[in-house]
Parts: sequence; structure tokens; C-alpha cells
Amino acid sequence: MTGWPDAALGAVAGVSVLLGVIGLVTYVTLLERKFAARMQSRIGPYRVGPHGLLQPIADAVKLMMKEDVVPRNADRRVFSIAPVVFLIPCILIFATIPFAPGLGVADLNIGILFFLAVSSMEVVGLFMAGWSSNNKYALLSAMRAVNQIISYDLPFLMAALVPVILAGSLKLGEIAAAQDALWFIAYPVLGQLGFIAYIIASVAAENRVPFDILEAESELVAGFRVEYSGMKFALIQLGEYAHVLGTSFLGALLFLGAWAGPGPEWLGPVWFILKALLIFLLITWIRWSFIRIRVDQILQISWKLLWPVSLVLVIATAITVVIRSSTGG
Amino acid sequence: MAKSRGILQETWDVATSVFRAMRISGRNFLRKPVTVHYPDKPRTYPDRYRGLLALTYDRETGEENCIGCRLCEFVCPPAVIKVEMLKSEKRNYAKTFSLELYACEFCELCVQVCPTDAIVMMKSFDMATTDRRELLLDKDRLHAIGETFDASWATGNRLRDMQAPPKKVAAEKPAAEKAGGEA
Amino acid sequence: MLTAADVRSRLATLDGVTIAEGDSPLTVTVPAAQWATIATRLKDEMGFGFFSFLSAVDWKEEGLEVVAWIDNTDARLSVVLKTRLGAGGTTCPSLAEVYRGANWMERECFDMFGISFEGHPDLRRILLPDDWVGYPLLKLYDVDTPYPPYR
Amino acid sequence: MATDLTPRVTTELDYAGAERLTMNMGPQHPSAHGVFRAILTLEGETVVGVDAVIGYLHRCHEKLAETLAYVQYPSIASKTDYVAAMTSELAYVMAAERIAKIEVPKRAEHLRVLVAELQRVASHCLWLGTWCMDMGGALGGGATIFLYCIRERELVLDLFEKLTGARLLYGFHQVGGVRYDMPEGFAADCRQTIDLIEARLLEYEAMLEDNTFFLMRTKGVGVISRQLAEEVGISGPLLRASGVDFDLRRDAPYSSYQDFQFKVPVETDGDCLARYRVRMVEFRESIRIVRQILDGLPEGPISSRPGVKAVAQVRVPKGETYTRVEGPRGEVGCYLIADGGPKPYRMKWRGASFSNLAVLPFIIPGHSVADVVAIMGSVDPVFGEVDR
Repeated sequence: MTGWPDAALGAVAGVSVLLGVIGLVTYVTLLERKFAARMQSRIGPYRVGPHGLLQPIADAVKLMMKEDVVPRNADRRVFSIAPVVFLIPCILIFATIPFAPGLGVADLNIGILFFLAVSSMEVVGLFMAGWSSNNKYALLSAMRAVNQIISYDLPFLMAALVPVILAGSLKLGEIAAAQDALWFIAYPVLGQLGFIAYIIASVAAENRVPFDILEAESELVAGFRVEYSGMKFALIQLGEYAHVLGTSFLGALLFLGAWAGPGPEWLGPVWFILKALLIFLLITWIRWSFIRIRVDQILQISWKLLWPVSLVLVIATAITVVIRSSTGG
Repeated sequence: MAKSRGILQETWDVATSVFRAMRISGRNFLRKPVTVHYPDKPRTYPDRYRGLLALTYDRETGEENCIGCRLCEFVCPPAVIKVEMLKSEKRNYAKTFSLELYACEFCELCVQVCPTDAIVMMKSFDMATTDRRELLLDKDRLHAIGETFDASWATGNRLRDMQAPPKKVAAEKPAAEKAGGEA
Repeated sequence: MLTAADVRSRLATLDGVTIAEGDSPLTVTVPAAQWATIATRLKDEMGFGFFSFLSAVDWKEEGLEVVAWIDNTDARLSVVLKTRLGAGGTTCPSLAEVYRGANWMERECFDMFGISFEGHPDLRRILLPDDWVGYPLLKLYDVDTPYPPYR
Repeated sequence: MATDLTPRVTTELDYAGAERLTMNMGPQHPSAHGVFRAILTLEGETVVGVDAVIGYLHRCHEKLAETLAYVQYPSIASKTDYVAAMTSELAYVMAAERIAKIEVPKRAEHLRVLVAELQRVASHCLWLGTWCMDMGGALGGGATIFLYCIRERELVLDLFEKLTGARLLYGFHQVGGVRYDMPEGFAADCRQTIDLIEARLLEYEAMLEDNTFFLMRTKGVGVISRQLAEEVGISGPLLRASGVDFDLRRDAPYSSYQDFQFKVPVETDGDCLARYRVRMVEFRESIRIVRQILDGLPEGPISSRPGVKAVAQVRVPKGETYTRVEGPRGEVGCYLIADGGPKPYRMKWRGASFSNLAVLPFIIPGHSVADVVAIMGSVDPVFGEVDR
């Protein structure tokens, strides 16, 4: 076995996943806009292309052509690399996701841990962006970001652990394969509760309404990205949506049985993407239905409600699995 | 959140309220959107729409209705109308008539006071422009606008008829209408 | 329940207070020196707690007049307090300590008429820019007074 | 219900070690509701001091009124409170009528009440929407409720458009009556609209009042005590939410409010939720009044004086008066001094929002930044009226 073909294959897979993700993310914004518009009795993007289908491209071109403004008193270097630092973990989370059996960049042994670890790295980029902007809104937002993401990564982790325990593996491919017979969302009680906890925690970890206090455009204008414009803003936006999408994919993988679905095997990835989009729409639906809550209340919900509940859930899952294996085996 | 209620009750409340709010937004998702694509689909204006201002011609003789009496100039609250009178033998004319549409507030007072129904409002507001000077309307342009769009219901005589106490209406209405048609 | 006649009789005993005809509202003219004390009495003793507005009128040669309108929301009585500052007079005691709402109203009055309210905690322009010259609502102030850099 | 009405005002916080941050909120800010600038002093996320700066929209209406005649000013008066133009026009016109002792025909009085109440519905729609957007963000559920409210407000504006031809600044009132009579089919449209809005109110309530998140954001936030409310002179729904049972429509009836039955909602909590509840009841009461008017609208002239023919047509004899109108935001007052000519000698415009906003420096300290926008929104200021 030579190293060459493997490396080349890895590079090709990596680049194609990257491009695929970027393409998907741009169109997911359109999906969200259309969905939200319809929910609000509007029509949404319509002018660019038939039914606004070219709108994301127009947006991207517009953002690329915009002047790149750096505030005079900003920390120039940090300000410039912050969007990249933010974007990299958000894209990197796709690395471990298998889109079909064996079809992924790297189905690591500790796939889910990699996912969770990398996805929480985005807070570094957030904080860098907020701090270096030399803007008080951005600074407040950065503080809130650290607060919130740290408090919600724990319940997020706990919720993600439920399927891990049920499947008995940290490898995402095996978790998906374990759901061939029964999707974990259909697993009595534990599956549903785990799914709900997962959705709540992911909404919060992705800073979406009602937990979008770090963006909070009505109080902090746009939070950490208030000073960004042009391409850097586009990168941040891309990262944010990539993160949401990544979490949706993980959700679909953990609870909705990933590529399992009727039809031939090559339809697997399609099913997977559809399920991920379903979760994305659910998150969007939540986003456009609630008002935001205050930072102290968000922390309260996390530490007093969600964290204990998810902990109990994990323990219950563990006990169930042990009982099942001892009785069944 | 009241502290007395248990954590289960609280969770249940949150869950049901989440469900209810999402049901409402879901219900609205199924409704038809209310927005329309405006320039593609023309909007219907009510009869009394107060839009662009215009000067009118007499339908029968083809003469200008404006007699340059300057009543509209005096009554205009933001003072955007400037009229100069041209004295003539039979009747007077407006020598110049300018209207600064960019400062106009569409209060319809100029229409209201006009004795000859010369100035009216149009059922349109389509006059977006990138140049202020295009909104400084002179007499010719005001006449041209009057030819381009549909006129609203309101004219000076009609407005005064509507407002006048009833005894006057009964006596003067036919006369007023006649006068409005002739002048 | 407090009636207009009660208020009238209780105010009539005070020096320098003249009460005009008519009960709604009760128009009470007081000397400027007693402006704040009478307002305090109305508020504390007769329950006129609701502060509606405070403004001034420029009577040209006769000088400025300060007007305040206060209500008793329980008895539904209204009192108009008036005081003349005299020709050329521009000082008036402040009501800001009595009614917290007078704070902004007096600032506006200072802004527009140049009346300095003595005892006001924070008397500065409120609606106009800080560098504005003149007091627009005085009758002597011309509408077209230029304000650099505008116009 | 025993409620602690002491406001959450803590100008001196317990700890003094934190570095203070001065933050300019506005004049360009998504929830400035126009052009309001609050200079906030923060300790962490807690506001410890606020300096409100207003005047960015100042047009000196009071001087303007001295230069415009009685027939001209009503169409400008609508620009003070541009969200509730009908009520501000009404205040001015009533002041002139009261000094000149001009009778207004019954039909005109009823039409005035009709438009005032429809205006209240429209204005409260806008309030609810913008307030939710303040709390929920333009990219979240707040925007959804905002758009629902705007959707319903548009229907009322359509009615006004049918009636007067304008959507925002109407110029509907004139001294002696109103300028426009109801067009054909207006009553039926009106009924249909208010029925629809009444049904949609239930949806708003399902999205807000039943929602734990909403209660968390509003309950106990921005408490205005009864005494503070009266002293500052805040009025309208805010005053009633603080436990003062005072509504000018009932307690000092103007126009023809004495002819109609309606309930005046009073809440004692004085917080944002109480203000919301008062306004939600007012919605329904306004709709109820509109129904009563449509049921019994008298026939007759709409103006006791002939329509305006010239600028100096209306002259008002010497005299002075103060008329107050219960606008959607509270007491809109016009203190008018006439000197016998076609123009007033002096006019003082009491904007409800001006006094309502003056309460902010007293209640904001002690709250967090997120609460500032919630309180601002619940006060419902319209800056045309604040700055006049």
C-alpha cells in the first residue's frame, strides 16, 4: 500500500466535500429565506433568477465586490484572521461525517468527539472577531458568546451521547449503521427526549433565535460581526450557516438513521441530505417563531434545566443499555 | 418563572408554549402571502387616492382650467406652489405655475380650494427619480401628468359639496356640478 | 371626594393667588416667588399628582408667562398654574423637585424660551443642538433666522 | 394581588470594582424607534446610568403653528405623531373649535371617534410588532410577529386610504367637522377588517401571552410605580398599567365618546407585561367602539361650516384653551392661545411620547442591556411626537 493514492484520494474527497458544503450552504440560505418569508406571509427572494434561485449567487457576488472596511482602531491582524479562524472549524466538522457507508473524508474512530471538539472551537473565532473590532457592541457580544457556547456545549455533548451509548461506538459510520433497523428517534422515550435536547442545545450552540443573544441585532446591532463587511462578512456568514448545517447533518445521523431509506443504495446520500435539511427547517421554524430571551435566562435554562435533564438522560440510557445487554445477551 | 412550580411543570409549560407558537407560525405558513410584486402587478387605487398633482384642461373647449387665482399658493402649508397670474380679457390664466413635488405633503388643500377644479390629484405615485429637478413641476409638466394618469375622485367643488352643511348642498349641488363642468 | 370648590377655597387664602372663573380647569395665577410652594401644596395636600405639561407664553412687552397643567386623577380635577415673570424676567423657580416630569418640560422651556429654572438639576438644551443660538419660541425670534451651517 | 410596586431602580450597585463602559445606543440603532440616543453606562451587562438624548427630529412645530393658519395646520399636525395622525389632528382642531365655540355635527363627531379608534388599532398593531421585534430581533420570531402586525395594520390603512385617500398623514379633520364623508361600502369593509383583526389578535396572544419566553422577558421588567407614573405625567396605556384608572375618553369625554360603552383596562403591576395586557384589551375595546359607531352612525352633514375656500377662512376669537385627546400613546394635548386672527398666537403641543419617554431615566438603571430595548418598546415612543 503506497501513501500516494490515499493522500490524493483524501485531497480529492476533502476538496469535493468543501465545495459541496459551500454550495449547499449558499443554497440553504435561500431555503431559509423562502421558508421564513412564507411563514411571515411574504414571498421572499424572487427577482434574481426564476423564483429567486440565483439570489445566493447574487448575494455572494455582491459581498465580494463590497469594500472591505477595517475600523481604524481595530486590531488589524486579529480582525483579519478572525473570520478564517471562525470558518475553519465550521467547515472542518464535515470531515468526519460519512455521507454514505464509507463515503466521507475521514470516518475517524472518535468521530463524534472530533465533531464536538472542533465545533466548539468556533468560539475562538467569535471572540477574536468581537474583541478585535474595538466596538462595544462587538465586545459585549463576544463576552456573551463565550458565556453561552461554553454553557450549551455540555448539554449538546450529553444529548449527542445518547445515540453513542445506544450504538456503542464513537465512530459516526457505525452509529449510522446501528440504526438500520430502528432509527434512534424511534427508540422509546430516550430517543425522543434525546432528540429534543439535541435540537434545543444545537439551536443554542449555533446562536439562533431564541438563543441568539450574541447576535441580538435589536440590542447589540449585529454583535461580534458589526464591523465586518464585504468578503469577511461573507466568511462569517458562511461559517455560521455551515455550522448550522453541520449540526443538522449530525442530528440526522445520530437520530434519523443517516442514509437509511427506501430505494437503491446510491439514494442514501440524498436521503441523508433531505433528513439534514428537515432538521435545518425545524431549527429555522423555531428561529422564526420565538422572541429572544435574556442572557442570564439563557444561562439559567442551560445550567438549571437542560444540563441536569440531559445528564439524567445519558445515565438512563446507559442503564437501559446495560440492562438490555445483560438480559438480551 | 415562579419558583414554587416544579421543574417538570416548568418544562411542560415551555414545551407546550413552544408547540403553540410554532403551530401559529405553521398555520401562517399555509396562508397565501399578502405581499405582491408591485411593479409587475399594478395596485388598485381607491377613488379618493391622493397622489401626484396635475393641472386639467376643460374637456369641451380644450382650454386650461387654471385661472391663476393663487388661492392654492396661499393655502399650501409647505408653500410649494408658486403661481403668477396672466390677466386677460375674458378670464385670467396662470402665466407660470410651479410645484415642488419633493416638498409636497399631499394634503389636498390646493385641490380643496381650487374654484375651477383646475388642480387635481392623480391615482398614482410613480414618480421615483434620481434627480430632484425632475420633481420641480412646471405648468407644462403638470398638464402632461394630468394626461398620463387617471384623476382621483376629488376636485375642489366635489370636496366642498361633501363638506358643506346640507341646506346648501340641496340648493347648490346641481349648480356647482354644472359650474365644475363648464369652468 | 375633593371638589373644585374645595380647591378654590383652600387656595384663595394664600397671598397673591388669583383664581379665574370656571371650574374645569381651575386657572390659578400665582406670583413667581410662590410657584414651587403652591405646586407642592397642590400635590401634597390636595392630591394633584399628575403632571401634564409645563410651558411658557411670550406676551411680547408684558414678558413671559409660565403655564403648568396638573391633574388629580382620582377626583378628576385639573388646575392650570400660571405665573408671570414680568417684562424682561427670565428666571422662575423649578418644579423638578416636586414633579419629576417637570425635568424635561423645563428643559424644553429653557430650550425654547431661555427661561432659567432655578433649582433644576440639569438645565441644558434638550431638543435643539447644544450650540444653537437664540430661543426660537420668543416672538422676537424670526422664523427664518439662519443657523450655520444650514441655510 | 399584592404586588411590590417599588421600581427596580438601583443607581448604586453593590460592587464598585468593575470597569464602567459607556455605550451609545442610538441615534442609529435598530431599536431606537426613530432617532433616540441613550448614553448608557454599563457595568458588565447591567445599566447603571442613562442619559437620554432627544431632538434629532425636532421641527419646532410650535413655532410652525404660529405661522400657519387654522385651515393649514391640521394637515401638518398629523406629522407630530405620524403613527396616530388622526388623534393629533383632532386635538388641534378641537382646540380651535372650543375657543371659537363651533358646534360640530353629530355625524362628524361619530366619524371622528371612528377614525380615532381605527387609528388606535393601527397604532397598537405597530407597537406590538415593533416591540416584539425589539425583543425578538429582526432575524427571528420578533420579525414574524412584526410582519403579522404590519399585515393587519395595512388593512386599517387601506380603510383610511378609502376614506381620505392617504395612508399615513390624513388631514381628515377640519375646524367645524371632518373633510371626508364615508365612501360607499366603507362600513362593510370596516366591519370585515375589524372582524379579521379581532380573530388575529388571538393568534398574537397564542404566540406571546402563553409563551414562557415572552413572560420571562416582560414580567417584572421596567416597573413604573404609580407615584412615578403620575409625577412624570406618563399617560395612556402606561399610566393604566401602573394602576391609575384614568382615561380621558371616559373621564373627560371629548367628541362623542360619552355615547359609547367601553371598558378601561387597568393593571397594577406596572411592568412590561401589564402594559402589554392593557394594550391588548384596548385593541378589543377599540374594535367594540368601532362596531357601536357603525351600528348607529347618524345621517347628516359632516361639517357645520362650509368647506375651506381660502386660507383665512377660519378666524378664532381671542381666548385660550387646552384640549386633551386620548391618543394610542396617551394624552395628546394642544394648548392654544388665539388672538382673533387666522393664525394662533401660541400653541403648545403636549406629545404623549415626550412625557412617556421622560420616565426612562428613572426605570432603566438596574436592568440589563436586553431589557433596555424591551422597556423602550413597551413605552412605545414615536419620535415625531417626542421631538415635535
